[in-house]
Amino acid sequence: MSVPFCGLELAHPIINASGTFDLLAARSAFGEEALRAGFPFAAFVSKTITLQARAGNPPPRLFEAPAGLINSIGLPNKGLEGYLAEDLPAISSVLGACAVPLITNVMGSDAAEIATLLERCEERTEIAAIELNVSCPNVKTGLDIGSDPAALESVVRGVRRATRKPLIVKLTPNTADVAACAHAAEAAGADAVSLINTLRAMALAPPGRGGQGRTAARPWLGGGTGGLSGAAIRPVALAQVAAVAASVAIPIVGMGGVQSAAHARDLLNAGATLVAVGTESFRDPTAGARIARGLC
Amino acid sequence: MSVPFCGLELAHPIINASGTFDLLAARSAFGEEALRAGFPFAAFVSKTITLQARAGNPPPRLFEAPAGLINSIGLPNKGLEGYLAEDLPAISSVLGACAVPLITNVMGSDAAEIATLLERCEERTEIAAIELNVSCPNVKTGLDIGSDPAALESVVRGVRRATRKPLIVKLTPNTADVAACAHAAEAAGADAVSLINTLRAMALAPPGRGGQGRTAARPWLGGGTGGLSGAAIRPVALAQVAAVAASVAIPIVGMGGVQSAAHARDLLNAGATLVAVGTESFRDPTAGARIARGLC
Amino acid sequence: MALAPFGRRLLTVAGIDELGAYRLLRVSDPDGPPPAPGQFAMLAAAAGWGGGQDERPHLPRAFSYARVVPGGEASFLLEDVGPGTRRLCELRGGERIWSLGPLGVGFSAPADGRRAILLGGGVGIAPLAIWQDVLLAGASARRTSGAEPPVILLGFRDRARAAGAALLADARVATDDGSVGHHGLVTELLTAELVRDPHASVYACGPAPMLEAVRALCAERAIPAQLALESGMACGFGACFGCVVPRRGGGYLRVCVDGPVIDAAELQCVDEHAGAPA
Amino acid sequence: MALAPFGRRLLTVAGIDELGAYRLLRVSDPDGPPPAPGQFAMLAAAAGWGGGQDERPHLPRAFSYARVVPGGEASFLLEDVGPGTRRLCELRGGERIWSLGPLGVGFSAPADGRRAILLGGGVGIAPLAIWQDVLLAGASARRTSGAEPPVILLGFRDRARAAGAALLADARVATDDGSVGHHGLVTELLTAELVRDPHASVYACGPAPMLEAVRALCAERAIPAQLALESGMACGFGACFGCVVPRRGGGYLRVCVDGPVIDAAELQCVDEHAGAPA
Ligand SMILES: Cc1cc2nc3c(=O)[nH]c(=O)nc-3n(C[C@H](O)[C@H](O)[C@H](O)COP(=O)(O)OP(=O)(O)OC[C@H]3O[C@@H](n4cnc5c(N)ncnc54)[C@H](O)[C@@H]3O)c2cc1C
Ligand SMILES: Cc1cc2nc3c(=O)[nH]c(=O)nc-3n(C[C@H](O)[C@H](O)[C@H](O)COP(=O)(O)OP(=O)(O)OC[C@H]3O[C@@H](n4cnc5c(N)ncnc54)[C@H](O)[C@@H]3O)c2cc1C
Ligand SMILES: Cc1cc2nc3c(=O)[nH]c(=O)nc-3n(C[C@H](O)[C@H](O)[C@H](O)COP(=O)(O)O)c2cc1C
Ligand SMILES: Cc1cc2nc3c(=O)[nH]c(=O)nc-3n(C[C@H](O)[C@H](O)[C@H](O)COP(=O)(O)O)c2cc1C
Ligand code: FES
Ligand code: FES
Repeated sequence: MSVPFCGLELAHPIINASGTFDLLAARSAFGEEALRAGFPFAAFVSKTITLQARAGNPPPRLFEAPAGLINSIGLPNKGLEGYLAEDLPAISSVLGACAVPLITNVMGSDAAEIATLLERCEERTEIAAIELNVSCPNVKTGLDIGSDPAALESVVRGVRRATRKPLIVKLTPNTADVAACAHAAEAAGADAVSLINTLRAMALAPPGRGGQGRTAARPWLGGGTGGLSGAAIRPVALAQVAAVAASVAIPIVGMGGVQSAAHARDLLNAGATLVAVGTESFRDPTAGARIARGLC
Repeated sequence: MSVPFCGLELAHPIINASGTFDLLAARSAFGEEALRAGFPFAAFVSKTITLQARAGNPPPRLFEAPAGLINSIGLPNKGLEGYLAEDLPAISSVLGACAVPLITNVMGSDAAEIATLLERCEERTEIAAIELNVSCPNVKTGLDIGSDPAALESVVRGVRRATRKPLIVKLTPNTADVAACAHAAEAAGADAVSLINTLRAMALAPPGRGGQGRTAARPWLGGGTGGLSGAAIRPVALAQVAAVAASVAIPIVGMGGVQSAAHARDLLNAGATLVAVGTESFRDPTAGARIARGLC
Repeated sequence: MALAPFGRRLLTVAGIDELGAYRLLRVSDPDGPPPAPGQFAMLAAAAGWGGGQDERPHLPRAFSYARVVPGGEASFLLEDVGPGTRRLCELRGGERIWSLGPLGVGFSAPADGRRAILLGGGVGIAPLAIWQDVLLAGASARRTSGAEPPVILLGFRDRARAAGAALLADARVATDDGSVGHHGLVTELLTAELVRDPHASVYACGPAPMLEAVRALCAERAIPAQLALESGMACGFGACFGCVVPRRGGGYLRVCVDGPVIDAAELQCVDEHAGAPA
Repeated sequence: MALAPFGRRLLTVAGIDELGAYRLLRVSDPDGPPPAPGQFAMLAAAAGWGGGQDERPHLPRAFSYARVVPGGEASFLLEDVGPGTRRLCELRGGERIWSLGPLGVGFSAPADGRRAILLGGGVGIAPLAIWQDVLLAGASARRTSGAEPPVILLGFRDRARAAGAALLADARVATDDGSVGHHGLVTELLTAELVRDPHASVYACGPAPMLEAVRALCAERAIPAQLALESGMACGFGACFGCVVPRRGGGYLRVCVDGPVIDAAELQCVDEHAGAPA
């Protein structure tokens, strides 16, 4: 059941969600041979790459939520040049050996920064497609740049010409009208949209861990707030994917809380072409393969 | 620990979430004496009342989600006049006996309709405060009328004079910037805000129940989409309450997935004055009392 | 009808017995008000309620009282059809269970000297057991030797399920696969009974298609019928408005407070979701 | 270090033993690669993982291999500190458990003929047991009668926890309440040892304040120290970037792939969240 997606031919419809599978760390933990032999995803999506290197947020970065996870990782990465020079060759040597295409996920705080990211990726044949994460907070408003359809359309239009590779816009779910955002991305030339990213969330320090004494409790996460993922958000993901499917003609990568083939099938039935698995890979590193098998 | 709220003095900070406790049905199920003796809430919030009577959505109306519940009830109610004539006297006779104030929740599709609702409530001394549900879908856009700060401000400003009772605006969480919405409500004269309402969500029919055969699966809920509540949304509620607390000075009624005193305390620490319990009352009808006790 | 105490109660499992494909969960409940036949309880295991298939169950589940032993054991007949019933079927004597009940409106006695026909399908036989107990006790108390004992007609999918018939006395059984009793639908037995003597009141609980067939059969013959409906429930006490079925003439009935036993005349037809697991 | 098979494996619980306040969970794992001391596994009960306090646990939990019996039993020392450990402590022989491992980087042998001092606090003694086994086996294999056996210093809060010391041989114990052994901090025993003979390598695992004290003590005296850190983990194999601790000189280390055993010199100080349950 080979799946066409933006000119790529994928072996099955299951890919990973950005930032939830570190191919190089997995290679150290499990060995390259085993990783290649059982590679769980039909395409591999990198974690978000930014122009400058980032260390990420101070710990704690995780809080386990009811049937889910709040993370405040803060997009640690080596920066564009570090990624292209160090990680890309290593990653694509593994992927090449199992014929899995690479999708590089990038984020920038304005159109100029994003254009630079896309241009530099455009030069690299190892990269099959680009996913643009528009959940970057606008420095002025604090809102995600992708949360306003008009602003999103202008950013995507401004950068679209920087690459001829397929451009997937990863929408933010923290918006009043995700269908309008998807429509804006399509109008601006996106080849696909992906959703949902994590829901804005928060946790306070649990009692006894610098938490609730006589004074006001402090946030648990080093980054203050975080994003909710996992099973808990699955019903929201399904609603957003269905709403987007009703408003755009370009393919959709659906994700959010997928744990089983039945959940993936729900997203496919709701209109997705591919389904990405994120948090479930933490519980089961070969979940992607299990889910793909279950779809047959 | 009596709690002042908009001129009312409440016995404790725990109230019910609108639409999650039917006082008259509870009286039939448990008897009036037991209900009065152990009334779980420091104020009682009615389910949403609309100008015209509504039958609500066709079944199924419920789907159990990971650590939560999706509902698509569709706001069944007798309509304003039916409520005022039939339910209000019965409800306030129970509440009067245990000295619990009544907050009536209303919803209208435009300012004129809302103004009528508020004016008619204004006349009734049994009603201590009014909660205005602005999650009503705009007929043109399909979005909640409360999801856009400017639109919300103009609606609330337009109806504010219709009542001198405390006016609580119940915000929609399905928005890019709930803090801006809260600020708009405050600017327009709201005495308090309450949040969060349910997150827009969806479920497809499970396999074997008119579900996934060869054809595309159909939505499970008779209403198509629904709203997610319960533990699953607690981390989102906490983030939204904290964001609102940072942007308004009026009191906040926090809710969303509260199951225990620790969860209520988190919302209070995040800036809420009162905490409402919804879905947890379905699991434990006296959860409100348990939580209030646990706060002492 | 018995009122439920306001608040769920933490009870202890007395034991769990196999009854073919079903389990009979016995819960020690010495202080609970005696339920009326047709009433139900919302049950949840005190520990491990969650984390099953699809991270469920989360809400309590509704079960008809199947039998009550005076002085305090309530039994529930369970069929494992999903994460909630699976968890309850795992419970063992000594474990703890939350119970809210008795809830809802149960059966009411036949009028006009009509004889009672109790018709059950699958796990839907549960409320008929306690109803049979009460009808027989009433008859013997009144010493009305004239009053016929209730007729018990039970339908099952197969032999493993037909073992559930042991819950009632003097049952006539039909199975879909012919492995026990009449090979065919239990409603065929009902038709024969009604033809024999239409001066009857029918009490039915089972899958939606069975209930709909009963409704139609009785409506045709102007025979009173009370249907014990089921429905997905969140609360069981009228709070969520989630458990509705369409009412004849418009609007909806809440199965938990307007039922679960509903006069067939109140329904245009039985909703596809309003029956017991098939 | 041993590589983990790619994929979690469904194993069977061989048994669970009480060890004072702790439980020793024995898992039958005949086919698992033998872990190196200091490596860990991500564990989750196969059934009922969820629905506990706050609707947790949801993610697997990290546990150090405490001991391995060749031919296939791996033991883990558990302290019930929350919903995940509580569920694991409930497991009984024959039940199923998911395991992903062995993961991470373990201890490395002392250099320069230094003697090993193994310092454990609370449930943090677990990885020291397998490390002691390997050090003793190595010494006897090399027949280096000159090499001193590792010094074992263990600190506990109270008597119930001090029972855990039975996991290691020849341990000297300190307790906070003086109920067993030295009345005071285990780091006081360490100081005395280092004063007696500073030609040592220190291996420590325990609560963050203990690890920080060890780090500072050893840094002062230029004694090499390897700290087995802990941290909230979602994945255990480097995927989530959630388990970090600040690295000396900037940036962060992932405890699961850069550790859990980390050279004390890599840390400016031990993060308050990077220790074992106190
Ligand atoms: C008044 C009353 C009395 C009852 N008496 C009995 C009795 O005596 N014995 C007995 O065994 N049963 C009885 N039931 C039925 C019982 O309550 C259900 O079988 C039980 O709730 C199923 O829960 P589950 O988690 O095992 O299965 P579920 O997974 O909840 O499956 C049950 C059905 O619900 C639907 N469903 C599937 N997934 C979901 C979801 N996520 N959310 C909502 N619906 C879903 C499907 O239609 C499925 O067939 C009674 C029900 C009512 C209302
Ligand atoms: C490499 C490694 C090895 C380990 N080895 C062992 C071992 O051998 N034996 C052993 O007993 N333990 C060991 N641990 C610790 C063990 O993993 C934790 O005790 C366990 O994860 C706790 O889970 P819990 O659900 O029981 O408790 P939790 O409730 O998760 O509580 C544990 C701590 O996490 C914090 N916390 C509370 N709530 C949350 C939340 N919702 N989300 C995130 N954090 C929260 C608090 O600080 C709390 O004190 C090890 C940890 C690591 C990383
Ligand atoms: C730990 C973690 C890190 C993530 N990092 C990124 C990231 O770098 N870029 C991105 O676009 N999304 C990131 N996400 C969001 C996921 O790609 C995905 O959109 C979201 O988690 C929903 O899917 P899930 O419920 O299957 O995890 C991250 C999610 C998690 C849990
Ligand atoms: C079954 C159900 C019915 C509801 N009906 C209403 C309603 O009529 N009006 C309203 O403002 N909110 C309604 N809500 C939303 C709740 O008041 C509350 O905002 C939400 O459920 C979050 O709280 P919880 O997680 O504690 O349930 C309803 C929620 C549920 C679950
Ligand atoms: S189950 Fe909630 S109203 Fe009937
Ligand atoms: S636990 Fe996920 S990266 Fe370490």
